[in-house]
Amino acid sequence: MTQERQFGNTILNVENVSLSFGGVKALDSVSFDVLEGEVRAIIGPNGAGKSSMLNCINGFYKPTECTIAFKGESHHQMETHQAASMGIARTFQNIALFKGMTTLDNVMTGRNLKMKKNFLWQSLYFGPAVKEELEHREAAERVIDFLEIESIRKTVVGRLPYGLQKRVELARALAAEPEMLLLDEPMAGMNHEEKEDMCRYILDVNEQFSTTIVLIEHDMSVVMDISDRVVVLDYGEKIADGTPDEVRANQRVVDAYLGVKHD
Amino acid sequence: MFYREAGQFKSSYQADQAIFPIIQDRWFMAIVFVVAYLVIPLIADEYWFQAVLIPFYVFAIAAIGLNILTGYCGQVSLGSGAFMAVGAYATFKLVTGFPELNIIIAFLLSGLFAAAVGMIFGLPSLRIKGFYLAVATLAAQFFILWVFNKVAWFFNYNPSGFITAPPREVFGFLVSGPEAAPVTRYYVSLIFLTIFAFAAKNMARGHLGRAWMAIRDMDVAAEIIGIRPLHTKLLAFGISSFFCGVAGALYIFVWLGSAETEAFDLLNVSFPVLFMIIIGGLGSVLGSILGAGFITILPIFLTNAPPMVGIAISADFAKHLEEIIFGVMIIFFLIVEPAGFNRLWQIAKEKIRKWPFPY
Amino acid sequence: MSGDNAGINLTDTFPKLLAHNALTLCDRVSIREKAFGIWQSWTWSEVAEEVRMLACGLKSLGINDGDKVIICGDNRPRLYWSMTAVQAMGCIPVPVYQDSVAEEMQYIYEHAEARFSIVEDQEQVDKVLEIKEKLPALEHVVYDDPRGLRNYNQPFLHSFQDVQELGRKHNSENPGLYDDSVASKSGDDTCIMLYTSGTTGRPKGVMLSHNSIIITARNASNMDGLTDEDSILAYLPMAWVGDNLFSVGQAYTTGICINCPESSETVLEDLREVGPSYFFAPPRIFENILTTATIRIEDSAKFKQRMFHYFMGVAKRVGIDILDGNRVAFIDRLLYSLGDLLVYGPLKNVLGLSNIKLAYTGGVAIGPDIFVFYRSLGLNLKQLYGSTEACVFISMQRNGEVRPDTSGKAAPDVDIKIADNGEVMFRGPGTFQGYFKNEEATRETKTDDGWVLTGDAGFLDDDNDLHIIDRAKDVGKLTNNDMFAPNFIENKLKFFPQIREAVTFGDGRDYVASFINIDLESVANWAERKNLAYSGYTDLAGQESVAELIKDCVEKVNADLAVDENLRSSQIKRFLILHKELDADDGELTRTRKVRRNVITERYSELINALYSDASHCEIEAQVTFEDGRSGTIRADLQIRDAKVIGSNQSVAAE
Amino acid sequence: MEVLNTFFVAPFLDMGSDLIFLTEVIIGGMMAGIMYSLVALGFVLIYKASGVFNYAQGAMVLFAALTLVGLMERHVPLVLAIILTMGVMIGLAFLIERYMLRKLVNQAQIILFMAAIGLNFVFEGAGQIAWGSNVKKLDVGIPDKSFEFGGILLNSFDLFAACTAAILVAILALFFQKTPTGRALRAVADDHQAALAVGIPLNTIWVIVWSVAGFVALVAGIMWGGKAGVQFSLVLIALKALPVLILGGFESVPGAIIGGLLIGIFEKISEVYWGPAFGGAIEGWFAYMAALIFLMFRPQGLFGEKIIERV
Repeated sequence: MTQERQFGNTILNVENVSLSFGGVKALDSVSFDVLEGEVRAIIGPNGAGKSSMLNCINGFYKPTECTIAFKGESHHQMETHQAASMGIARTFQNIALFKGMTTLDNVMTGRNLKMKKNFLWQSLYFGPAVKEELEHREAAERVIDFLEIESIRKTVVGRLPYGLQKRVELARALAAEPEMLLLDEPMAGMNHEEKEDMCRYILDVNEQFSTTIVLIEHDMSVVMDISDRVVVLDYGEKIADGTPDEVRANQRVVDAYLGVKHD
Repeated sequence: MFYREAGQFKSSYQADQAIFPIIQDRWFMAIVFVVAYLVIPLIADEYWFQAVLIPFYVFAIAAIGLNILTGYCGQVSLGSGAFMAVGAYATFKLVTGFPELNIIIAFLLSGLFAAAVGMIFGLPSLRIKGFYLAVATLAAQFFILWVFNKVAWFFNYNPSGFITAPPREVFGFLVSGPEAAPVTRYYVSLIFLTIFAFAAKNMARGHLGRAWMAIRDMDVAAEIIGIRPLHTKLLAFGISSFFCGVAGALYIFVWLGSAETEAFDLLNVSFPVLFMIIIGGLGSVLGSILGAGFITILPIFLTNAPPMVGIAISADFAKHLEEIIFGVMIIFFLIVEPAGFNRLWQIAKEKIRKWPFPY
Repeated sequence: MSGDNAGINLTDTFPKLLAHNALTLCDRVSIREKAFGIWQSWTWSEVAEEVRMLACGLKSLGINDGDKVIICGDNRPRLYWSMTAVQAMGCIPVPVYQDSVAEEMQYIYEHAEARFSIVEDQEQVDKVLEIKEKLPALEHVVYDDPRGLRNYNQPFLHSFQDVQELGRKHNSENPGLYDDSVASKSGDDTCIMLYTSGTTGRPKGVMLSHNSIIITARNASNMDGLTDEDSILAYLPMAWVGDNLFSVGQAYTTGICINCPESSETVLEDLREVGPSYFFAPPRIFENILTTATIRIEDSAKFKQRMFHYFMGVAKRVGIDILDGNRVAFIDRLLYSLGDLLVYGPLKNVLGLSNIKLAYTGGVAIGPDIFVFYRSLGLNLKQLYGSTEACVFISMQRNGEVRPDTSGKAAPDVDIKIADNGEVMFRGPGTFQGYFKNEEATRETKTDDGWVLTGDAGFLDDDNDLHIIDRAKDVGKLTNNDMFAPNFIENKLKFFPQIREAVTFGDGRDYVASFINIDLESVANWAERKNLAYSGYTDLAGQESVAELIKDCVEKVNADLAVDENLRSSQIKRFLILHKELDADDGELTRTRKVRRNVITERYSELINALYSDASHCEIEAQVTFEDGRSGTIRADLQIRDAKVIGSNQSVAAE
Repeated sequence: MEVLNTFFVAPFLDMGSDLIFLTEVIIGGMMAGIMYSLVALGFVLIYKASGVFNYAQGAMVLFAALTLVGLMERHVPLVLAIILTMGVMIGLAFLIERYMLRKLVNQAQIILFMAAIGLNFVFEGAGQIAWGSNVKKLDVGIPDKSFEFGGILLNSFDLFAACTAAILVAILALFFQKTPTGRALRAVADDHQAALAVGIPLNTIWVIVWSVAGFVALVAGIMWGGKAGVQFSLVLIALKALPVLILGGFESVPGAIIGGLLIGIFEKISEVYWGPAFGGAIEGWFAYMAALIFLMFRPQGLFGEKIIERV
């Protein structure tokens, strides 16, 4: 990040999110905001509630109390597919691809939300259904090209190596043309080279499509490199929020996280 | 071996997404069509039509229907017999209530009834998964058949409890009733199978099929990328039941001629159809058809094989022996190729494409 | 075409040919590129439009008549169009090898005085940016693929689209400009400048005229009966003269359809999809295809192997005769047809060679076994001999006169003669104009009456077929005054699939000795079958049994050499297997994979000394450059082995 | 109104009007229910240990009963016949493990389910070929007499059957909870590695489980066959046990026990009080519908814990 980056308005505002599982508090009044076009990281030790946070944002978990406003629209409880249709896409910590389908089909499934032609047209494979299918194929191919997964286009994803699966998952999320992309440990389990590639793709997505990115990542050097601002969670509470440098200097963070040797 | 794919490149997505992108496959399909539509009618006799081919096609439609639900959408159902019964009884009520109604229209309308019933029984699928759902569909199976058995209105108060196909013509050809020519009935079932198979294939390769497979492979992820689970599953139940309903109508009106609810019970229909899709291959239209052929022909073969080689056995003994062999073959097949005929077909095709190389 | 134009040749430059094709072949496909999952296609009229807009765009950026424009990247339609667009504006395109490192590029940019550069993608842009400060003459850089370049806001960087947009505007403001500019040039003007890497010294810029390429291309197409129904896969570097002749020259003159692969990794797959009818590949590629095919066959079921070998036997016996249209017994013809159904057809299909009407190979000698293999399959593979200075074709084989050991007869309109020192000379329509800014080298190569020295030693046989032995300057003498032709021996070694590269020494020595590079793929496969464990190239190369394997190969070559009176003393007496692969990145090979003898001699002098001593091993430490640009050292202890030499005093059986 | 009255008012009035009869109905239901529990337990055992939804359980009941009767018809004393039958069942468990389960390791559950249906055919066919398909009377020497206890009419055979079943259920439950083998069996379901740590090979565990299931089938066969004769309809017991399974859970031992009792009672009550209103023969589906409706409100079943889905 050599030049000063400019961000838009607040795209996501999370206020007082609390969540508990059977009496155990996973999140306790966490608040933060995400600006349009920024790369926002959520970090914290294991069990800090990071994934839970993402799950609340896209409606998978229903927080006990909260206000989550996306693009100014406030939702207390929403369904995950609503979140998807509002423009939130995500990837998962443990790859959640459709293993029986090809890469292309996975990416196309990412665009399902945009495909409206009903089953009667489809059963004929004629007229508008074909037109729609082909248009979206083209869009899907652009994503495939963007992430350089052409050679595995027609491979069933269950047979792909881990790193590529991660990339296909990103492709599927991107295919939905989201305004905000939630990435849950996109680089977990990757080697150095794969991580570098993934970083490049994430930054490319952010720049090319102006997609806002919220990511969880364990590798601190990656987080410090690519994110604009960082939220630090510990035991479900927010303990710091700011630029990578600010967070690095924060004593509570050092105590809770950086001071503890990980991996 | 026969494939010459070099040079068959695609310069449009339309060509790339064609149902048979390889020329040789198109030729193969053309041959299959010629055989099914022209050669078989010329050479088959009544026994073949009645005992083998018509039930094969009718069950193939039901199997495709169940494969949409179970193979593509991942919802195991043991109630296909009941949905077929809905189609059959609805057709019976329609054609006896409105004698002027074209029987083909009646078949399709009955399919819609079956679809509606299927969707009602698909509602639990939102909350119940896996075998729990499978057992729950047994509720549909038992309940629906019980209703058709109990409520005399459904079989027009016929004292024997049977529903019987009345004679009905389409374009001057008698297609149902005892007088209908086997070859006419053969064509009706074949045409239905052709249309339904293509319709299923088309849905399966479109966004709907992808939504089903997404639900099947990982429902949580599917929901998060915006696929509505209930909507998608209900559509699968509806379309699957539509297929089964029409198949049920053909089962009585084009094949058996008359029947009572027992014809649709677990052992006669639901399990065999499930076998068809498992042995044919889950999530494959072609597999459904191959599986239907196998399961239809296997018992006939087992019945006819011992006398053919000159072994005389009592009918009762033969029946039980048949059961054993059928069971053993099912287990054997599942062990040898759990992914079914479709997989075998794919392997064979791949071998021929790569010939003489192994990979 | 009104009568006013009579007398003016309408097809003597590429921009004119393009205009011509846009009219005559308008809706035929000119070029395809695998992108976004399908083969995107452009018709001739679409290409003409694209070229016009780009040319006008370059004009509005200020390109001037005679400017040199560097073009660098993989085979991409837009880069091909760039060449024609540049020519249309009266300028000269200079294609550069896309894998050149920045320093190599810098030399060419400086030497060509390039003001403009059209490159493929971020990778190439980065290379240009790296050397930009040292290139004051370079004013504008145009890139094709915008991916990753969003934040590159240097004012001199333009996207292809933006330039075409400028061109659209410029074209509507100056409607006649493009056509006038095209009409102002004629066939004698310089068409293109190609830098030949050369095994020694700085690259030289070979200037070729429109006429030389167009006439050579037409001659070749006519001779082989190519038409606008044919297609070719454009996968060899654009900076290589062959690609210019096949993918530009013959495409424009004959209307052959060009197919650009998706990426360099997918070439074989794309070859299979496209199934071209016309194909050029250097021997190495034919070798690789055969090697992988053999490995795959060895992994297949026993009965398939037996069937394969049986029918390959049939093909070997009668295939070539059938191809050449000779009389063949009916039963053999029948067997061959069966073989075609069961083996040859499927094999060609899997390799993507089903539709091949004509294939050429050249550059270096091809192994006779390999050559015969392809021809016996019914593939019309022929050899040619050519050079950049000749627009490729110097000699080529005619149908029906194909032999594995010659390079054929002189190409149409080309004369060949052999100089007194054995060097091959030619004269013809393809003769280059000269080396750019290098009069001296031009004079050394090209005589006043148009004869060009090829630098290769060879001879014409009784049928007037050309045989090439070696680079003229490499041919040396052993101490007993017998001829020593290193490339000739090396090629014989390299015909074995187990040997990837070989360097032989012998000039001024008592005997011949050799360095060997094993072929990792082939030997690794062999090792797997033998259950040999190994950790990488160096380890595998050092194994005892591998040395035995190579020794067998060397001794077979010796037996072969012993047959020939002149070559008997060139048998390899001692050899060693190198611990690393010779690599262009380390400067040991040229970019076209020719051995840089002087570099190797210098770098491995210890090893050479050991070869000519009676040492049984030698320790070596070598610099290597890894793929990511880092460098390190490899230390190894190399075994030196003696190979059996068939005594020179023994008479040969054939005598 | 008429309909509402028939379905929602009259049955309850009937229940209230004769409490003794209601008690008899409930006890009858429990007696049937404990048999369901027994069969359901066989399902649960196999499902937990080998992941097979053993549709053949019903056919195993028929097969065991047929074998027992067949031996007794050949004048083998009862006790010996039971022992021999048990030996046959254990032998079959070996065969099933050796030729089916071992080859289907790691297959999808639906494949295993299909294989079980195939097994069902084999058992049915084999049993009837070996011992004939006519209805056979099974007399194990337990009197089938009715007597009154505290004003409630009871049947001695039913009581005996219920007690035997209850004892067996108790033994199995204890076996599962207390013995190392039982714990190993439970562990198998969750984690094959953990099971190995207990020191019992997986294959042995499968044989044990299928043998126990065979034993359960034998007991169920004796009880049911002794009451209604040994005939083909015994396979339908499997269908009775399925609603129990979805109610109680495929993997829950207490679920199978309580679920069986509940289904038994519920079925009896509905048959007696609602049966006439529906026109009879509702026992084929009523339990299923009831279990289905229950699941709609409590998808995790009787004893399941609420699942937190993780992504």
